[in-house]
Amino acid sequence: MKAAVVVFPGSNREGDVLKALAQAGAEVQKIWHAETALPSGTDLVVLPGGFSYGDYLRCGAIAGRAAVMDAVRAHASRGGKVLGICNGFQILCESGLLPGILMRNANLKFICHRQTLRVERADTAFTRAYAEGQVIDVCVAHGEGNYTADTDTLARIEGEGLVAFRYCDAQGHVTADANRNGSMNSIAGIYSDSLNVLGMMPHPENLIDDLVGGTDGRGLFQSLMAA
Amino acid sequence: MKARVTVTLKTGVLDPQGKAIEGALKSLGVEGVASVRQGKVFDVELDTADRAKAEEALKAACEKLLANTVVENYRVEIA
Amino acid sequence: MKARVTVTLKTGVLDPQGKAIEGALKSLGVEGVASVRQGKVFDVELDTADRAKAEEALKAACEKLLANTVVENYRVEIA
Amino acid sequence: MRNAIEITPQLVKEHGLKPDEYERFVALIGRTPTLTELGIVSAMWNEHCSYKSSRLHLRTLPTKAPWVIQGPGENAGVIDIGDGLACVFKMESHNHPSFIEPYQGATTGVGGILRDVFTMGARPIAALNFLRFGEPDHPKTRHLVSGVVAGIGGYGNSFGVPTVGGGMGFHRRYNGNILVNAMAVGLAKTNEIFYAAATGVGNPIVYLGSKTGRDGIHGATMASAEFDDASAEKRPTVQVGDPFAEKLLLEACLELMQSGAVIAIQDMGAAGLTCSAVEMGAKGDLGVELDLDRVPCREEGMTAYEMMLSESQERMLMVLKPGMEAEAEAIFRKWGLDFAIIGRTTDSLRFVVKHRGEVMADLPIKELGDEAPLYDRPHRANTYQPTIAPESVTPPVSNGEALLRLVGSPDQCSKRWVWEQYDHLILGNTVQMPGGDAAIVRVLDGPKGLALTTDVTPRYCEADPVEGGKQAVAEAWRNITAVGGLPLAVTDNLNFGNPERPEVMGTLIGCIRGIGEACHALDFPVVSGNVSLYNETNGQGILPTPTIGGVGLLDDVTVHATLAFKREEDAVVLIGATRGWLGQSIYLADLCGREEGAPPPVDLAAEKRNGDFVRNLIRSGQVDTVHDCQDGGIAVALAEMAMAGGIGAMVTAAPEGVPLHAFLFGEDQGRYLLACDVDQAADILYEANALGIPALMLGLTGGRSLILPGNETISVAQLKAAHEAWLPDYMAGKAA
Ligand SMILES: Nc1ncnc2c1ncn2[C@@H]1O[C@H](COP(=O)(O)OP(=O)(O)O)[C@@H](O)[C@H]1O
Ligand SMILES: [Mg+2]
Repeated sequence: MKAAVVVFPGSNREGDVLKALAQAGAEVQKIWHAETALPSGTDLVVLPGGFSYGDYLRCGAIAGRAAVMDAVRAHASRGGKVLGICNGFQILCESGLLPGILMRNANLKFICHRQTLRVERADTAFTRAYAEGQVIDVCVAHGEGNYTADTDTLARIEGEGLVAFRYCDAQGHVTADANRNGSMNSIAGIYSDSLNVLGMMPHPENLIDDLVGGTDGRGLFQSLMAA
Repeated sequence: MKARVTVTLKTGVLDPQGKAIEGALKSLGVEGVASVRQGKVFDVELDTADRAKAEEALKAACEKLLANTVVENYRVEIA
Repeated sequence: MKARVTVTLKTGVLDPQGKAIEGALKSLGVEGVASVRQGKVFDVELDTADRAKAEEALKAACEKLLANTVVENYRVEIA
Repeated sequence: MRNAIEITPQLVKEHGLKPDEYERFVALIGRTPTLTELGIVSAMWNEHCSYKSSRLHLRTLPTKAPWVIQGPGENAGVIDIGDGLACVFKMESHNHPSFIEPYQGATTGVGGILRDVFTMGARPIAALNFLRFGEPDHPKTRHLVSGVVAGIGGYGNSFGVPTVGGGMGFHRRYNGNILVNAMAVGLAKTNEIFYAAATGVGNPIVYLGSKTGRDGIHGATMASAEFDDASAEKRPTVQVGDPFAEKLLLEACLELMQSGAVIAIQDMGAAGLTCSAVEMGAKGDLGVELDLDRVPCREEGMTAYEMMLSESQERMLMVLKPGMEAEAEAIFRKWGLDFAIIGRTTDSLRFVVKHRGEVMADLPIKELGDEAPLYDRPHRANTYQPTIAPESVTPPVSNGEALLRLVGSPDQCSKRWVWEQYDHLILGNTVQMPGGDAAIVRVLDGPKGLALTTDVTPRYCEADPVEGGKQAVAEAWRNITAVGGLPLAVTDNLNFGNPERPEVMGTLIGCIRGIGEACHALDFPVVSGNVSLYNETNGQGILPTPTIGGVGLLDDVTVHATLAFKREEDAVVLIGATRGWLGQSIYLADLCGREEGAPPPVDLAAEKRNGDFVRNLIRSGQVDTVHDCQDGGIAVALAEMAMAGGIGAMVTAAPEGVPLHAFLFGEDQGRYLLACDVDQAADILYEANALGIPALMLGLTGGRSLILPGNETISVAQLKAAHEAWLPDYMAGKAA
């Protein structure tokens, strides 16, 4: 699988996701935000975590309008896979590739901690290596992860089963305590209508190593390889 | 030419910052505040004297970047 | 009673956000913008009818929380 | 040269120069200085840049070892960690600015130290910080805590470096002067380290990074001035940090260094353009000529004086190889940063500053540094406090209750509220996150790892500066050892009051002596550091706080120890001698309200012997559970191990001749708690005995409670609740 990781000024987790992709066996390539085309044969585009453009104005707002995003849009509309993690999720929302917006965390603070997620469906290109309802351990590191959408949008996302992950406790219960950033319906990640675009706040790429917290994050990248 | 753009959350969109500020003000003993909603202002310097051009530029700026029209409204005032 | 508080950076204080926005507008092809400085607005609902009380409350809110008077100025308008 | 403004004694005073210092300068240049020159010398000769009160004494610190590549004198210290890799690190304070504007003060502090590290060619891989605030119920404290913590996170998180450790405490002596010490650690190739010394006459001097504004003018002077109630007036000097610009600057600088265009590089820190330009020239025995008309400015009509003293952040100065300007400029433009050739090196050994076609300054460049005042200030050894006999300290009604109060106290409680605001997981190499003895960060893809810590016990330093200085170093060394690291070198950040007061100066000298003795005995040289004096408000100085930042090496990062109990039925073994030392202990201070007595003495030979023994046990795979004993002694250490592992323990042993509460809460130095299986423990006790190392089997792990001698039972859940509650509750506004 050929993966292209887009680097914006202020991206800072591109190295982490490159590592995770390479570990899963992907052929990886970095591309600069000013590019207008993706490398030919790109299967997966990754928008990594970080603070693109300092997260100034709104998280992901400026990056969401970068030159390369037209190419990413085209890729997505061709059914190509796109993964946005953390700042990447914010960029996907700002660029209109995913609905809704990520607001300040409920406590208005940046929070970094380990977090358990419930895998809502295991039949997509991103999650087939997991089981439906499986509880996975990931890490969270954001100040604006509070997923918000208007009632209709939310109803549609839920109705069409486009929720990818929810914050839950260790037993898989979706509780208020487990939803530390205050996201609507405890949403941690969502898919596009045709399930080829995934945006998520937590960082599976930081849980790929027994020495550093565990390997629950690997499944996502292995799923993409199998695709 | 100077202008001010004001971007505010659409009514109905919840505003965690505003909520937190309400709480903080109460705990700071500031009385009488019922609700707070936070928005942004942009003070813009334009290097054109042409009002129409300016308005056009500012509208473009808002639509393309300054406001997320999914959840935000904007207002432009030219000094 | 409704009021609007506007908080802006003191002149001379660096505004990284404004700088980033200027750059973005240029690359988005928005012409004629020379400079941008970003500030905050707070739309406040007060549960008092007494103007003097309201002003006092708002001033307190600004000094204690809404504005960082080290680097920011604030302005209060009561509707 | 024109003297647009008359240099009055008042003006000299406002620049923080003493009359004799001004005379010295006039004599040096043989005429009345211009205002710009006065500004330049006030920046170069203030405490922060010239170290005029401390230089003499800092010279006594051990700074050498076979693995030291660069000691004090550059932007950061450099040590060799093998495989062609170097670890580059330094700690620096931003105390005064953080008190005036906590968020921006902290961000710019972190930004400054990160810059010091990547200026040397190293990519930052970890950040730490050491914080001290006033008493919790002081009206300012909450605001300062929330601003400083948000600021440290706000900068490091965006820049993209994990903040993996630090320290935080409260004491009334910091009510008017908080401490914000930031440490950064980076990695470089040993053969690709960059220095500040310029070489070659006529080479271009290049300005890189953000534009220059009026930020922080007199910041350096402010950082060396004692506070009074009018300090609020100093506010307009507040600098604003831009982590986004710094991230771009990092990438652009490292890319430029790879291109081979860089001869010398110096970040613009305190007193920006002045210090950096003078340092580059003076260190390279060259003159420097600057043309300020070329300096990228953010504001209209900036004067030469303002440009020379501006402390706008995220700026660098470089000397480039002639002919490579275009290539260098292309790299900086790509990252959207300013690039301007603003001067050149000369053979005149003069520092010449031109603006609008006029010479605004023309000074002898080396003398600006070398001839800076150097003081051997009068000092008084402080009166030592008597040793307090354990028997003379009233025991608590209940040791369990006492322990519960200690683990839930402002200083001992969990600092999760703080480090959850720091991205401590980015880069995917954080093997031991905040909450352990030392943080562990894997080096690249391994197998090596670095152990990092910041430590000092100010109340010890106050009571006995020499022992306190020794203890700070010993504790850092011990924390690194407790995770299995081999301690290699330290950076120190000496925070003190007004050195013009003999008792403060005496304390500073005592601490430096103690640090020197310990670093020497433990083979733990000082490779970088920073001094912050005049931490004093209305005559009230802070507790002497010589913060020690320690760096250690793990050859195989997978072989390390953590403090959490891991198994039931493990034997709990105490290494090191226990006399039940309660003088200056947390027990005495927090529970008896007595900050009294001599602090625990540090036996450096025993420290080394005990530590080397424990480290070998970890490295040979015999133990994976270790915690050192410090504040609150054995009892608090046990509680921390139990809370981290969610497993209790039963302590049966209570040695003869030491009162139980002194045994539990005494703060004797050089001690560790280990947990391992019982057979293993027997061997360890035997080995220790053979080596003459005090070792004692305390009891067994297991259950959900901590059971102290005399069958006092306290549940781990209860301990955890108290431990986790205090800080969030306090920050949420509940009374302290
Ligand atoms: N307490 C100290 N111990 C050892 N070295 C020190 C100490 N204080 C300052 N130094 C060294 O003196 C040099 C100048 O310090 P400083 O002015 O803080 O550096 P910078 O100008 O990069 O901020 C640095 O190399 C620093 O390591
Ligand atoms: Mg420096």
